[in-house]
Amino acid sequence: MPTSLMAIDWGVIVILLPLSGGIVCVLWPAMSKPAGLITVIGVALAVAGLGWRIMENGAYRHAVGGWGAPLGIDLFADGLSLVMLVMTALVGLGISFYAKRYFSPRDAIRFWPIWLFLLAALNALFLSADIFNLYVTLEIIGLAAVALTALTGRIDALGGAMRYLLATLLGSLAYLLGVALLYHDAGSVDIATLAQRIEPNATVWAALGLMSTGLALKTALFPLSFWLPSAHASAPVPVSALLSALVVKTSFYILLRLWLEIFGAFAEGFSMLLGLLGAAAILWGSLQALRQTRIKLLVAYSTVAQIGYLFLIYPLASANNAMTAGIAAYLAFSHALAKSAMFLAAGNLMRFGGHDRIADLDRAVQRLPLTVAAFALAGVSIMGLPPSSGFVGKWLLLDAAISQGRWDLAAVMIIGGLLAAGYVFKVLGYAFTQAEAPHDAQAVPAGMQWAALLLAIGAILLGFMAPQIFALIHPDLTASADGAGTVWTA
Amino acid sequence: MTNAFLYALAGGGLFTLGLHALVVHAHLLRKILAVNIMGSGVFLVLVALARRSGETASDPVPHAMVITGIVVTVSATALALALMLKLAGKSGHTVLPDKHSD
Amino acid sequence: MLEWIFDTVLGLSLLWLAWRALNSPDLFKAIVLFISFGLLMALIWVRLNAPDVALAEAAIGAGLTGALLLAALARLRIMTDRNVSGASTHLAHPASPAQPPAGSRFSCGMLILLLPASAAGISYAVWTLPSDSSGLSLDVAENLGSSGVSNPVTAVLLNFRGYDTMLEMIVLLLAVLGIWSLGGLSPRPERPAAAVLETLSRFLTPVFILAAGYLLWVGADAPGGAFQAGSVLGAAGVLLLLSGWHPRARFMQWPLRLALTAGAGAFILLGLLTLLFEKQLLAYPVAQAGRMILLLESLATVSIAVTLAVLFLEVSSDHKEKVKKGEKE
Amino acid sequence: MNGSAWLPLMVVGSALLPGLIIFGLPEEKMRLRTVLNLAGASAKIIFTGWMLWGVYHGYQYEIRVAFLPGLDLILRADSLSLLFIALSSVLWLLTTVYAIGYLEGSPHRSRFFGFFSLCVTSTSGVAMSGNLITFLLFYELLTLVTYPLVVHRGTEAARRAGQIYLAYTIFGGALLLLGTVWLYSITGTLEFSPQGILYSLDKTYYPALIAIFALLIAGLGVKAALVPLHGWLPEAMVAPAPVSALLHAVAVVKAGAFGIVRVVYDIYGIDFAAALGVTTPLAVLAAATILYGSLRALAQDNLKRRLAFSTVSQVSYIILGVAIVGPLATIGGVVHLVHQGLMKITLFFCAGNLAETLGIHKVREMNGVGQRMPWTMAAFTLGAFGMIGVPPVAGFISKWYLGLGALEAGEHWVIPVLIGSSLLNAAYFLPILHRAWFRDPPDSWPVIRDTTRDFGDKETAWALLLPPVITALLALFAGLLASAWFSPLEWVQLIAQRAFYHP
Repeated sequence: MPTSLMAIDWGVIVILLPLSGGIVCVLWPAMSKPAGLITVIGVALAVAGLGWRIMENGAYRHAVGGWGAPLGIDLFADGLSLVMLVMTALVGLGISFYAKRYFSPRDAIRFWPIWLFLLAALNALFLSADIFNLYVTLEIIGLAAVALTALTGRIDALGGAMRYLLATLLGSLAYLLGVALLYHDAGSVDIATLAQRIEPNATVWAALGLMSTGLALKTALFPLSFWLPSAHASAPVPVSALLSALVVKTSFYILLRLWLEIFGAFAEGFSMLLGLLGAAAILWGSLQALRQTRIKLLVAYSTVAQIGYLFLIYPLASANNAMTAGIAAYLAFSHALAKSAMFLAAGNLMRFGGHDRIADLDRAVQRLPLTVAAFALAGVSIMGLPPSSGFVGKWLLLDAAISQGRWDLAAVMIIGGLLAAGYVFKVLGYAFTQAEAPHDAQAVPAGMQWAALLLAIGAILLGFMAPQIFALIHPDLTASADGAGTVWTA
Repeated sequence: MTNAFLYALAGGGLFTLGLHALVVHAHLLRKILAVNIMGSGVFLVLVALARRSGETASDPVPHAMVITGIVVTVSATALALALMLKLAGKSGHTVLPDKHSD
Repeated sequence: MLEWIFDTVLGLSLLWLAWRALNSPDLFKAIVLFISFGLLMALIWVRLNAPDVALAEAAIGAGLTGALLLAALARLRIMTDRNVSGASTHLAHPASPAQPPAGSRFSCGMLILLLPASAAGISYAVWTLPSDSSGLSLDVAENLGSSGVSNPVTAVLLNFRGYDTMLEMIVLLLAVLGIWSLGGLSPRPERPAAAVLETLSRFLTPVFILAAGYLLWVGADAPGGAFQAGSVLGAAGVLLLLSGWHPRARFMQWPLRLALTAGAGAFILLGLLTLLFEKQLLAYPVAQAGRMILLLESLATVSIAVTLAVLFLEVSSDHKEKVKKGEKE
Repeated sequence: MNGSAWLPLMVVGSALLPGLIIFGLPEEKMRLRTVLNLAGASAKIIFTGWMLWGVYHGYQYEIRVAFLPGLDLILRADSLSLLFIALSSVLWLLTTVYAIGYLEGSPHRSRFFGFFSLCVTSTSGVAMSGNLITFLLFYELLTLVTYPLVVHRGTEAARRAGQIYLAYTIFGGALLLLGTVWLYSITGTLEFSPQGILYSLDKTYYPALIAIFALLIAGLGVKAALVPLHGWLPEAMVAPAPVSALLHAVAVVKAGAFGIVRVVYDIYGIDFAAALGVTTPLAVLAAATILYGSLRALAQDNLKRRLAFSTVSQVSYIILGVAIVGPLATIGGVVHLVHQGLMKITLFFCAGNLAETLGIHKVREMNGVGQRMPWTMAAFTLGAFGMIGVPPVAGFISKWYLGLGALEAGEHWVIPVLIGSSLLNAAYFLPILHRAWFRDPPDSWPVIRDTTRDFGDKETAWALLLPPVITALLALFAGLLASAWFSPLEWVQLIAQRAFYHP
């Protein structure tokens, strides 16, 4: 039996399955919810299949159409892609089960097809080895994310979605211009081919600048994060979670991939700039989060800050690419789990109280223990306190910073952690207080509470999985790719 | 050096003009126009550079990419216009609202 | 030398048109200028030996986008007329043309500083490219024989990079889903279509359908293909809609959904089949490649046409309620 | 020799498991909750006894799992960790009994006991950490799980006290983290080992090592309430009495003090630390804290606040003993870990009894309370005598060894500090005792806060009375029988012999 399962091309299934699910939802809206849930579960299983295959056979490569790069498009997955796919599958699963109870029937038939297409594009993006194909997946993700943001049709959501759409289009175009320049410089859009052919010259530098700027805009790296808070805070709760946990990670992943395989070798000064902006993001985002009086905005600004940590990778990147990729993937995974849990928990608190004012959260802790526990556990990870994945991620970054004598970055990380503690406990503190007059509270379905809690527990448990994650992103994995494999210099 | 370069430069110019307009104009319809023009600029760079060697048979790959890009752009434009109309209908404004009104 | 002058003039007028379109104080004028900009682009595509792109640009870039923009502007004007007394009377008229939104003034300032730099950088990057690259044209030419079609652009779109096109069908579908998920726009008062337009559309529709069929068929060997055919067919739909034709409510339900998803669905099905039989996503057996591509293109054409028409319908009209009913089923 | 690796895990699990189950229990399942609590506490005592026997006979208990590239999580029971574990197991059992009596009828008990158990879990983890990162992990966990206990009452005052508590401890945690990572980047290991891990390092690292020492001590000093990082402790007094008792006697402040012992002996190594010149500043800081805490305690009228400042002062005896180089001072300091725990928990139990039974919160309300609550006040008196250092109560033993150690090490300036502090202790405890025993009781006791409990003629509930009496007796016997083979002092001498001062 294992061999017959092994024969299935899970990498392709991971893309085709959610696409088919989306089509089914469009054709048969009444079946959206069951079809959506079955698809999401199926995708998680398929990712498991792909992971198993990668662990058995090494990196996965699939030449679409049988042409092979550079003429055709290759799908490619190594440990880094796999971690991202697993992240998407797990977080997607949690959010889907939350969404199952969250949306009204009217909104559900709107949500599910778009979410399934978004899921397909996320998977396609993490599996793509072609920078133009990446552009197409980015556009699907962008349009789907904007459509989902505007789902409620409220003014703030429409404004947030509009701002988001313009930002994401601008980002895509800058990226595409970079792709155009790279294609004409090296005659290919395949990452592995580009990695072999690219020599630093003016065109490559321009492409690097354009692509990085575009992707940084889509990832909401400070100061290009102006669009994020309004979009992430105004979207429906499961969508906010998707945006913060997964969507911003996609453009970050592309940048990381390009960096590891193409640009990293020569763009040191540029990496300092990215790190500087990351540090600024941590401080600015955390301070803004601390200032907020509404819970979703607080969580959204926290995302701005947490994205900053991701960009500290660049100045701290060592010669050991696998280590860099490992830390980046780990941080992204950790944040995805914690932030989705946090948004979902915030959503529960909002539904419970009927409002989103932090200072009026009283007694939530007694009435919604699971939700408050979810928020607290996610908060522990966001603050970077042990035992959690956030702590491990911060440890790895701090270790790198101190080993390289980057005391400025170390200080920023420490201060960022303190500020994060400030805004997390700002919420939790009020959750423990007793209401003067008990207000009417809405019941929150247990499914929504458990979805948040399980994701938060995931963020904690991931803290004990660092060796496994790092083993996945080991150079050996990529070395066995058939010749055309990518370059990890261990 | 061929005249295809001229068009590539014009493409860069369009990108910059569009970017300028996107930032400077508040009216959403203008912002949407700006994005379209930026897109045209990118497409022009992509196709014009394929002709820079001056041969008659040009590289079809960028052509295909641009067709893809045009379709993507019209989809995004339609969504953006619908959003703008909806926003205008609800808020009475065709500019982006302040980031968040507390 | 003459060519140089011609190209320089063309390029400069392109930039000038773009500038005017972006900065014209009147929005209607701006859109008209944008449409002429699109037509000039189409001309330049021809100049650059990219007839496929030219067709797509003319039909979609200038034509359909222009129609969408005009329709949106018309709706904005109607909204304005309705709230003449309200505070918000300037929906369709430009406020002061250069007024950055207060929130992002900082990033505005930064970008404006960076603009000249980025323009110079891009130009320099373009300028210093070696002029000897042939890109992938040799690879394409080499494999064209086994692609099933002889038009290289179609070969790239439907075969070599067919996967991109599959995802692109999803982009189109998403635009429709996204607009539907916004729910209804506020309704527009019914206006009878101009008689001239009606006659025109009755006469033109069959012509458009014929043209689309031709473009689809010829796409295998000559400029044309699914996107061009689809957009021409979509344009026919737009004309019909403009002339006051209403799709029947029954059509607005599952037949419409079927038409919208036909292209993407065909790609996915074919993808699954090829994965099953050829072990490779979208790897067509050489003997059947031509037929498969034609099948894909035909279904894609239907989807593209219907999608474009629906996009126009959604942006322009008051048929929202019907669509919503269909959705509620 | 490696004994069962599972014992350390079982010690941690014996608190963790009941805690997690209790979270899920509905409020009214009082009996099941009580059974779980007591079963966990008893199991922990049994496991601890087993390990005590094993370690005494030379076994080692260790379990490790991979955690980070190049770093393991290690739980290891050595003689020092067992000292702390034994203290915490005994006091956990007693505090549980006390808390069951104290919280009878009040809301949110499942939550309270859940976090209470987690608090003990992390204390056990702190005690058995085999390297600095494991220590850091449990140390921060302790911060997090004590927060809900501090804000348990849910009042605005509790919320604010909770924020202050967090501000201090999380800041301390950040310093500790920074110091730990820095240390790791230099050494590549964080494992506790008897001579420390730094003696082979090159001299060029010494300035960095001094800075790291400062960071680590500052980070740990927050929880150990070293001046000027002690500000959270008096504020945290809003918590219910069992929490104050546990926080002050066992969990939080002891974790800080214990961490300092580990850093000085097992990371730096006492000789290396002395050579580096960091022990004398630490000793001076400890001495200053001792005097400052006592001085502030003098001025407090609120009984719990007075005890809190007394804690500030007393915990620094441990640090003083650690910072004076020499086996005798070490013995005095480390044994005070236990002695102070026994005495201070007695005092807090008694303060809780006064508040719960008679509504007494202030020193000036204590007139004649000895007649109304003789057993409570007898226990209180024993505890207070111990604090002052009156023989034969345990506190005397600590101070005696500290004094001898200071003389042995030639640090003569310590003697006046010890004497001065004892006088101050007497100055803030004896007036209380005088009021309680020799003044006439008032006509009526203060109104009882929010409870409607009426004990009638009884002194108070059994569950409230028994724990302080037992701890008071333990404190007495720890001093009286200091030379018996089972006394804390004997065990500490074993530690000093085995771990710190090898022949």
